[in-house]
Amino acid sequence: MKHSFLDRYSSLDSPIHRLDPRAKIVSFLAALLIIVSEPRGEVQSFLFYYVLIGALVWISRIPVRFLLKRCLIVAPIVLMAAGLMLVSGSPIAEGAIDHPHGGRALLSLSIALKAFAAVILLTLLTSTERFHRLLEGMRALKMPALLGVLSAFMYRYAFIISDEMLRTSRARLSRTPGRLNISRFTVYGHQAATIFVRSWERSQTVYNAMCSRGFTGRFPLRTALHFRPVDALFLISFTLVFVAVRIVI
Amino acid sequence: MERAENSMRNDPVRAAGVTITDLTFSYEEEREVLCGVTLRIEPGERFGIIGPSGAGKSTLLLHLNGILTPGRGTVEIGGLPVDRESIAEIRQKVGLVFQNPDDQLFNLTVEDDVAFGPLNLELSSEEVSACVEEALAEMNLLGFEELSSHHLSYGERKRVALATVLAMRPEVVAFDEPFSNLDPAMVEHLIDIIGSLPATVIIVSQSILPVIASCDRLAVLNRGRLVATGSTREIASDRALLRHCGLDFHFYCDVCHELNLLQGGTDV
Amino acid sequence: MERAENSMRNDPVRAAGVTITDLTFSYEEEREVLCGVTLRIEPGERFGIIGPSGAGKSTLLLHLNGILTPGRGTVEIGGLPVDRESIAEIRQKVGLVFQNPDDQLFNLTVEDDVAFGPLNLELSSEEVSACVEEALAEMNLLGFEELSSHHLSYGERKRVALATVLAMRPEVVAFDEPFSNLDPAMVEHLIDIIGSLPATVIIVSQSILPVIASCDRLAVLNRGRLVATGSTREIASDRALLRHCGLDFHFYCDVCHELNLLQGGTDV
Amino acid sequence: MHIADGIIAAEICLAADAVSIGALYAFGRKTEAEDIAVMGFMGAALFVASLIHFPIAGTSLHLGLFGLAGILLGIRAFPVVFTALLFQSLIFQHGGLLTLGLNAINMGAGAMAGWIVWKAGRIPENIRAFVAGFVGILLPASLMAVEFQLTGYGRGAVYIAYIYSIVAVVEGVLTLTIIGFFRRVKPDIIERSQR
Ligand SMILES: Nc1ncnc2c1ncn2[C@@H]1O[C@H](COP(=O)(O)OP(=O)(O)OP(=O)(O)O)[C@@H](O)[C@H]1O
Ligand SMILES: Nc1ncnc2c1ncn2[C@@H]1O[C@H](COP(=O)(O)OP(=O)(O)OP(=O)(O)O)[C@@H](O)[C@H]1O
Ligand SMILES: [Mg+2]
Ligand SMILES: [Mg+2]
Repeated sequence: MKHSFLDRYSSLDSPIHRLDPRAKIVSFLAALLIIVSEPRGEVQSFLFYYVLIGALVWISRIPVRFLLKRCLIVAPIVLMAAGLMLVSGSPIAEGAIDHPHGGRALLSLSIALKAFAAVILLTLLTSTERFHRLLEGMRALKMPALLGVLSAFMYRYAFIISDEMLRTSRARLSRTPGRLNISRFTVYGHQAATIFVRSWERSQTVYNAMCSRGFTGRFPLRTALHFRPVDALFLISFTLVFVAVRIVI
Repeated sequence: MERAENSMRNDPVRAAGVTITDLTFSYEEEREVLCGVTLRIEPGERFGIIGPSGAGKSTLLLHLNGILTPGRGTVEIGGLPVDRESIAEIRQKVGLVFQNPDDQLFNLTVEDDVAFGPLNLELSSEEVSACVEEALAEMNLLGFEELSSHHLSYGERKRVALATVLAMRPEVVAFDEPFSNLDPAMVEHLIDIIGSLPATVIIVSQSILPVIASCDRLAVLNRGRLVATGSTREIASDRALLRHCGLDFHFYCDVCHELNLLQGGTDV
Repeated sequence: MERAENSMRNDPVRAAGVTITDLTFSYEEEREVLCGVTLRIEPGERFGIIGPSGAGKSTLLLHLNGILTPGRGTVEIGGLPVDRESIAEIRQKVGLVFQNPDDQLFNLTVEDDVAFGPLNLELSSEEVSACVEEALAEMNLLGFEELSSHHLSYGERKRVALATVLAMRPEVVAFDEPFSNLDPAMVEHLIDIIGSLPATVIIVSQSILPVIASCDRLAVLNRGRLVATGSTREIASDRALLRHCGLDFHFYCDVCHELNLLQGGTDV
Repeated sequence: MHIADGIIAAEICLAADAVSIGALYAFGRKTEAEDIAVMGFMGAALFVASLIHFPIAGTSLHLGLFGLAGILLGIRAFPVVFTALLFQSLIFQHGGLLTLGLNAINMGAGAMAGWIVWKAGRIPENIRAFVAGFVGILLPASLMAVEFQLTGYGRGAVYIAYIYSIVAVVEGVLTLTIIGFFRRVKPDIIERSQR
């Protein structure tokens, strides 16, 4: 795993990138909530939502291809849900009973639209901000402290594990001419366990190394967050537009 | 450590040559890590590649058994080009000892790890045991069979890593920094082993003295380019070249001289 | 690489002594890895611990800042015993450079990694930048700031690991195999740096020549026991002792001699 | 396994969020500094495991390791699962942000079940490890099926659980191997977990 894989486009520069992470977190979360709480079977308003999100994408200069790839990740579960709805769904939970014919089709469509809109919003959030600044923003927004520290560790340890995976597979490949004999599949188990144990050990030594460099439980940040009027303006106007669409349409 | 008659050493020499032509590679788009490396290593030769840290030495080695794919250029082992089709045969021919032993060990015990390669070669179980025991003995590791590599010191793991590759009896053995983290006695022993392997040996290292002691020819890699190739004598005495590449080792000699004086100039 | 005036070097010497008393430790019940090690290192001294692979050198170092807890015996840093209560203070005083750089690096970019320690010391952001830049310059790493430490060559990672500890300006710096995987120019430079650190320096290594060049006193560790302590001259010229512990480095000297002859015996 | 935003009714999601944030505070309160490293590691392991997909029965399934998390961390597995999910939803769009609480409850339940199985004395360690891994993934899948039904997806959802029982076997074996490896290489980890 490349480190750039996680926040690959966070080093681009755009008005969105320059916003304070707190402004982005709150406004994107609000938009997410508004979109997801759209009644089932409602599809017209999504035209507007997608236009709004599209504008954001355009301003942020995040490549569309990249966003589409991210949508592919959730595609299986979304398609499964949409498919289930089409085949065996019953609109018991909410409205949409007034679509007797297109009912189920509209229901599936609205589920897919919601899910993909949510994915694009979240991807935008994470690819327009460096990950540790995002965490800092969440902490400033009173996210439980444990969550912040855990995330920071997790982020680092994830590299350690994937590093270990890359190395052991190189080693296995180098000494495996041809395909691994099926009767020796336990090798995979041992390899997995080795990766686990070794990255466990490495995570412990890394933690020790951190302690020996004065770590006390809080990750230091080099540049402090700075909430400007522009951020407030973005937060308010962005949220209002979404609320307006939700109410009016 | 001395073992007089040794089957690996008495094998007929099965060594393959290595030809690298115009090899170019970059991990990321901007930075070329290897630029147009062309090199010919004869069968049975002991060939050293020296270069400063970050020169691209490890990257070059990873091309020898197709773990990395060249951006441009080709690598041939014994006339066989390294590519998708030939990969199985290539990996049988080429044994790679990684720079970091932890990259190499992934089985439960030392014995499993050493046996992993030979088992993949579909040898009979006696042959496998023989290979394993021989490799362990070579590396002075008898008695470690049942230990887990997680419980060994770094230098011990390094020796296990060497054993895992020797046990496969490859035609080309490529060592990445074999001498680091070993004690002097082990370094000397390893130089002996390298001298007697019935294979082509490629050594990549920054520990210049042991490389000089073990190689017939040297190449100097600097920032991804081959800046010189020649006999060990030629390269080792070209002090200007070495200094230019940050490889000037004369300072080690100074330390030795000083000590020899201390001892009243003992015989050399 | 030469930097004339350098704030780290001009700091007043803040160095603490180290006292190890009857240190005994074992990872598993049966095998004692350290047996009754007693050692006193003076403030500001450059102290080398040499020993063959598996002697227990790394294990010893891990006791210096409380990563391992002694089975028996005590460790004191500047008079302060290493235990649960004092651990935070100890860790500020003692900087440990691990044998394997991968044990040490965990931030995404080289700069973040080096800045981590100074930031934890709650220095102002200018001071942090100054520390970081200085440490990177020392290790010849300028230009690497934005790279990911996972994408560097082993020697480069090693240098980053060294820089992370140097940036913290500890009172005791303990290096585990600092010279391995570095090119000769870097080794020479590191010896210079070690010579000018305003701290007590402990070096654990099997690369005997650089240790000799950088230490005032040496101790020899063999199978967990301290078999000798003395001035560098004394230990380095006791060939019988060194040979007994697998540390006889004269073979390096032979290589040098041979080369010097080749060059027509250049000046030393 | 990871439910995306917009699939389950918003009310259910919000209720689950409230519950799981409460649980986060309750279970996470007593963590000590040293535990954090282990928890962070386990979270990273969950996170990486969920990236290892393998195709079965037309969909692509992935590992969970929830049983293992339960074995090694006990009750503290919940904050870890929660954080790992937050991560996945933010970085890989695996699951969603509003469904975070729901997903955390599902998978946290798996971890708890694994822990309970592991604690059941007398039974040989290998069997306990296998079963812990097995229920660790099957329980979340079953809970997910129930939630789908509640939202009105009909009976089709039950098949989710069937499909996941295949993964559950793989998980069981993997958990068993890792625990066996630990027993051999780092027994202190296992001893710690049995306290
Ligand atoms: N985690 C561990 N569990 C059990 N035994 C260990 C562990 N780590 C090291 N050992 C054993 O302790 C002994 C000393 O190990 P240590 O790493 O201190 O050696 P070292 O002197 O640093 O050697 P090297 O120069 O090879 O790094 C070795 O025999 C090793 O097998
Ligand atoms: N995975 C990677 N991604 C990006 N760049 C890399 C990666 N691995 C190495 N590099 C870069 O490629 C260059 C060559 O690396 P390589 O590991 O081949 O050097 P080396 O000669 O083996 O050095 P050393 O002696 O320090 O091991 C270095 O500048 C390094 O920063
Ligand atoms: Mg290298
Ligand atoms: Mg060591």
